[in-house]
Amino acid sequence: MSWTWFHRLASPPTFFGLAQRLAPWCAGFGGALLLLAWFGGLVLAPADYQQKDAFRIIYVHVPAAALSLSLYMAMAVCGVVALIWRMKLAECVLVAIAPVGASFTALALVTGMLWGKPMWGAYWVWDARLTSELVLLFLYLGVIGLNSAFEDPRTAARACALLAIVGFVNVPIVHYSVVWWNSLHQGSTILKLGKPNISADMAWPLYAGLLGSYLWSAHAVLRRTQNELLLRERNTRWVREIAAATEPGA
Amino acid sequence: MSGYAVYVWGSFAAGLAVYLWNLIAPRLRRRATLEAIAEAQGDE
Amino acid sequence: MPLLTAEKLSVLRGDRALLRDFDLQLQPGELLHLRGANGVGKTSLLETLAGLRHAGGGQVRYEREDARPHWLGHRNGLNLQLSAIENLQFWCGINAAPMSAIGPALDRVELPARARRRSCRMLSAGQKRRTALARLLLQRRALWLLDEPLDGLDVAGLARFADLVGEHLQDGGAVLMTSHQPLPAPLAARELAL
Amino acid sequence: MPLLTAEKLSVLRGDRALLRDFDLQLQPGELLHLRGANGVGKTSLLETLAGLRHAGGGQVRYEREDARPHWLGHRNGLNLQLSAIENLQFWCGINAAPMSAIGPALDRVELPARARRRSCRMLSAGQKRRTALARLLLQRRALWLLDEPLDGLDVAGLARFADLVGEHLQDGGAVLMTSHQPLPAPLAARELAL
Amino acid sequence: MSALRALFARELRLAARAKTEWLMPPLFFVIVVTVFSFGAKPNDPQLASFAPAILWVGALLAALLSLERLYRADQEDGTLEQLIVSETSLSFAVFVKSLSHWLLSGLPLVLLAAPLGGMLGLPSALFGPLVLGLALGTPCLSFIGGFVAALTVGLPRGGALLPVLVLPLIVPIVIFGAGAVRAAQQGLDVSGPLFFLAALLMLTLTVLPWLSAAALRNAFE
Amino acid sequence: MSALRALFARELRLAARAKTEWLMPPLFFVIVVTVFSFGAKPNDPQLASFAPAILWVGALLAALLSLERLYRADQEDGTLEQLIVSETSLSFAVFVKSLSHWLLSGLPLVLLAAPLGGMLGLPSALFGPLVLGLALGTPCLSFIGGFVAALTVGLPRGGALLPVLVLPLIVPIVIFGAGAVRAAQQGLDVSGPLFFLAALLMLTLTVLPWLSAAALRNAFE
Ligand code: HEM
Ligand SMILES: Nc1ncnc2c1ncn2[C@@H]1O[C@H](COP(=O)(O)OP(=O)(O)OP(=O)(O)O)[C@@H](O)[C@H]1O
Ligand SMILES: Nc1ncnc2c1ncn2[C@@H]1O[C@H](COP(=O)(O)OP(=O)(O)OP(=O)(O)O)[C@@H](O)[C@H]1O
Ligand SMILES: [Mg+2]
Ligand SMILES: [Mg+2]
Repeated sequence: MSWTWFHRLASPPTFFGLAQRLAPWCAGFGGALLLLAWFGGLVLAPADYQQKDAFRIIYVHVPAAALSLSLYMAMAVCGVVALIWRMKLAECVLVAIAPVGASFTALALVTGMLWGKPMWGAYWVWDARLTSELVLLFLYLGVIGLNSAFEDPRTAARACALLAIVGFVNVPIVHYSVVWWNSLHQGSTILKLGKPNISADMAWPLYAGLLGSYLWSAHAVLRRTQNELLLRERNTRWVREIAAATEPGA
Repeated sequence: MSGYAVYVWGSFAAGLAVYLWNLIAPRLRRRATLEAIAEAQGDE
Repeated sequence: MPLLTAEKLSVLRGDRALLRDFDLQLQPGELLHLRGANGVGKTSLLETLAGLRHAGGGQVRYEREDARPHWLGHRNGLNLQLSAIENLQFWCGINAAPMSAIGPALDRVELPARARRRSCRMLSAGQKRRTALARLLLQRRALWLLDEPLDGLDVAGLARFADLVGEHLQDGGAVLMTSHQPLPAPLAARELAL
Repeated sequence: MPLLTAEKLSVLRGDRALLRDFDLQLQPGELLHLRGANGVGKTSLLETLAGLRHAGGGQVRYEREDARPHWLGHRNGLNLQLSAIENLQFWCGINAAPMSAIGPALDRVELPARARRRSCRMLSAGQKRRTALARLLLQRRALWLLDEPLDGLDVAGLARFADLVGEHLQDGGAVLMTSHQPLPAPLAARELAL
Repeated sequence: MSALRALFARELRLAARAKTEWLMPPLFFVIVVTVFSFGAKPNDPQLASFAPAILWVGALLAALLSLERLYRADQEDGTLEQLIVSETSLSFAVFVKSLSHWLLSGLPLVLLAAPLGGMLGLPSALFGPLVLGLALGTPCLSFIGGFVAALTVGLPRGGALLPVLVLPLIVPIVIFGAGAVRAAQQGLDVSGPLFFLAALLMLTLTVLPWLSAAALRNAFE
Repeated sequence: MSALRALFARELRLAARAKTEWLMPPLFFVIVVTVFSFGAKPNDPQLASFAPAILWVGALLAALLSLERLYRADQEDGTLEQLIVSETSLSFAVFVKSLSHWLLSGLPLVLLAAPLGGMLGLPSALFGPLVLGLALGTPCLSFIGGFVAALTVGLPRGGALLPVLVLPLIVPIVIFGAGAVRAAQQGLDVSGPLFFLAALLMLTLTVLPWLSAAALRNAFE
């Protein structure tokens, strides 16, 4: 099998161009799906017989929570690639994912807290799922902090790669916390493959929201990766050309 | 919203903020980066 | 067969390339004196050759796969709480060198007996540098990479340094060193200006 | 009137007296080059003269009560996270020197513009030393005490150093410095061997 | 005046250089609270009664962790010797450095104490004595810790010695600080412990900078 | 073999040189426990139920205090670069250094845990899971902490970042360690959490030295 396509893809200008073309589609489709999902979730879906309208928080909470885990996993994979092949692109993607992942983790926490108050009677309890998700946020913040603490961006990115890999142990803990401990938080049912036990008119906005959120965050990651590439390659011709082209009057 | 309005709208507002931030923050950074690069070129 | 070969080497610092497509060969018995203005990249080059820094491109080869150079940088590699002897004992252990080499090595660099057993914190700058030089003598390694080894050495120290290097070259070793001052008397070096 | 007078000075390190009853006078316009073997006590003497170390006996007097010397030791006194300019701004603030002196001082030691605004961690050894020398120019102090100021300077750096010191001497200042290498060309020094 | 500005500017600049550094002390406290809460039974209502102790130990630790670095870099890079021969008095420099240490690592805790106490279930009536105690006590931690950091700066492993020397000096502060909250919990008068902390703070601010400067001079030799 | 001896001898020698260094972690541990017992009502039975959390958090924080210094001196004096070009693999050196860190700062805590647990009113039946948990968990703390110390060694202000990076990685250990004691308190089976700790220890011992070595190499650049 030939790896040339891979190397070409990983070359900064090629990837930059690809991202430039891909990103608007991600944002467009993602945005459309999200609008649909929120409309479906807020208006079309019937109120839950137990939780009444409070259940509608699910349409923000679950996509955010799923992304918080998926993005961390992606970050760790990038870390492995960055370390083994010393690939600049993987370093940039890793650094780009961290703030996006942190924002969705924070969102999962905030919406979870807002959901917890009416359901469990408290914004916060020291429960396994909640605590491990908080730890996930700290891990993201740790990666961001570590990255900003180094002066040389490549050294910084490789340090972040190592941290992301070690921190990965927390991801299964978040996911299985509801199984391993008797948690207040409900177990995985919706995201399980097979037959979800949720009625269809409640389910479709959720799935649309999930897909839309993944696309939306892909857009953010692509854009942030582009920024990283611009910064690191600022002395190359292709970046200078882009910079010159966007300069007003130039 | 069966008495849960604060929580539901609060959640969706937080969601909107995060989604918008993820759209706008990279864009602002992009502009700042390109400006800095163009400026550095001007210096030389 | 050269002890050290660098081919098409690039040395990067930050986003700047200090050297590009740099070629170098070091033969047994050769002394190469690397010169150049402050900040031109001598230290960075030496660190890359020693394997401390990833090359931005190209490659560095030693005589054999498993050959390792002796490296002496700006920093002496001495723990300041341990005495000169204890420091050298540590390096003997790490590099599987015989402990019996320590005394003679310190004799060669003329570190006074009084200074050998007190913690390195209490040594003068030149005495520390001499101790660091003694490490080169614990164990034979064909290639020496020395960054400003003359720093802090007094007149007698320079003469001892010349002895050490002279002998090493006669034994078929090679030395690549930087220095802003001319090398001490009998040493004849090939000069390379960056 | 001498800028510096040492009378019957004793310099102790640990339980050993390095110097006893040492007398010294430094007149305006005088350059004194302190020499001596490694470990003989040059650094300790200079630190005592600068007021960093208590004399074991005798006394040190400056021209006036409140006169302070410029001191440059082995350590550069540069915070590695701050840029050369930021470091010098700090010292200007501390010593009530005018900020406007910074640019010209860095020009005098020929620190490249690129190197002035990045953190000192990213400077080469010689560039750091040059920045430390620039501090001497921020503010006039008649007496300069310099411990191995030539360390790490390249050929051009030595020439600049000679300029600075030459001018300072012509302005009626005095310099006491150590160095294991001969002083750069036009400087004529009184030598003192310990 | 210019010396004051220069010293402050430098400390703040160094803190700002690591762009996220200001985030670290608050994050640190949140994490300590998290770890502790998770070591305990999930959702234990008794957690509240331990809140003052947790917060005070967190403050103590945060101070300890950053104190070792207070003078070490300055000593190693030669800044300290330059300060000694400078026009500015060393004790003034010490005062400003300790103060900025407090601003960067003590003050955030004072500000965070109430929300964190809330997270631990501390009744809001107790926020007063908690925050007041920390506001009086954390500067003491910075100045006492700074003094011991100065004492040990010349020692290669001074860092290890430091807590051993600081803790006996600091334990009374922590005990009185946590004691004030406990007194309030039990409906007792809190002014006693708080006055003690205030008196200690006065003493600390006036005496310790001089002693620290002497220690630094001594460490140089 | 000789490398092992050399590395160990050096660490022990350095620790012995600062004569009080070995005193520090236990002392800190004792003080944390003291503050907590002061924080609670005297003879409060709740204290016992919090004992596992207090002891575990104390152990964690005590380990944290000494971690920053693990590689810093080696990096500053050039020992690290010499190790990189030496005949001994860096990951082996890292392994031995982390192990000696545990011996000097973790082991004393394991030995102290039972008496301190007694002070907190922990029933002696629970000493078994407490001590066993600490014996399995504290080496993890040393190795994980060593990894983060390696990550931040190149940073001038790494010290501020270090606790924030270490604590989240360590949370699972505290959860399971304190969980084992709690399980025993409730008469449940303790082998689950302890096996998990043992597995984590194995993973830590085998993987982290390599990652730490990579971090150290990376920090050099
Ligand atoms: C701060 C509080 C909360 C946090 C940190 C949190 C965190 C999470 C996380 C990380 C997931 C994704 C798990 C995975 O993909 O494996 C999740 C899923 C979910 N959460 Fe929460 N949550 C919180 C509160 C709540 C509350 C109060 C409710 C409802 C009463 C809730 C309902 C759900 C549901 C229904 C799912 C989807 C589960 C599935 O996969 O079927 N969460 N939460
Ligand atoms: N803390 C100390 N305690 C005891 N003796 C010390 C201490 N520090 C240094 N010495 C000794 O004092 C002597 C003088 O040291 P000093 O640094 O002044 O020498 P120097 O003349 O500057 O040498 P060099 O040319 O190597 O710089 C040395 O022999 C040294 O071993
Ligand atoms: N971390 C870094 N990031 C970016 N640039 C750096 C970094 N470190 C050093 N540099 C730059 O790399 C260049 C080469 O530095 P190096 O130390 O190799 O020079 P040198 O030739 O050894 O100089 P000297 O004669 O002063 O010792 C310098 O211009 C320096 O400013
Ligand atoms: Mg150099
Ligand atoms: Mg000297």
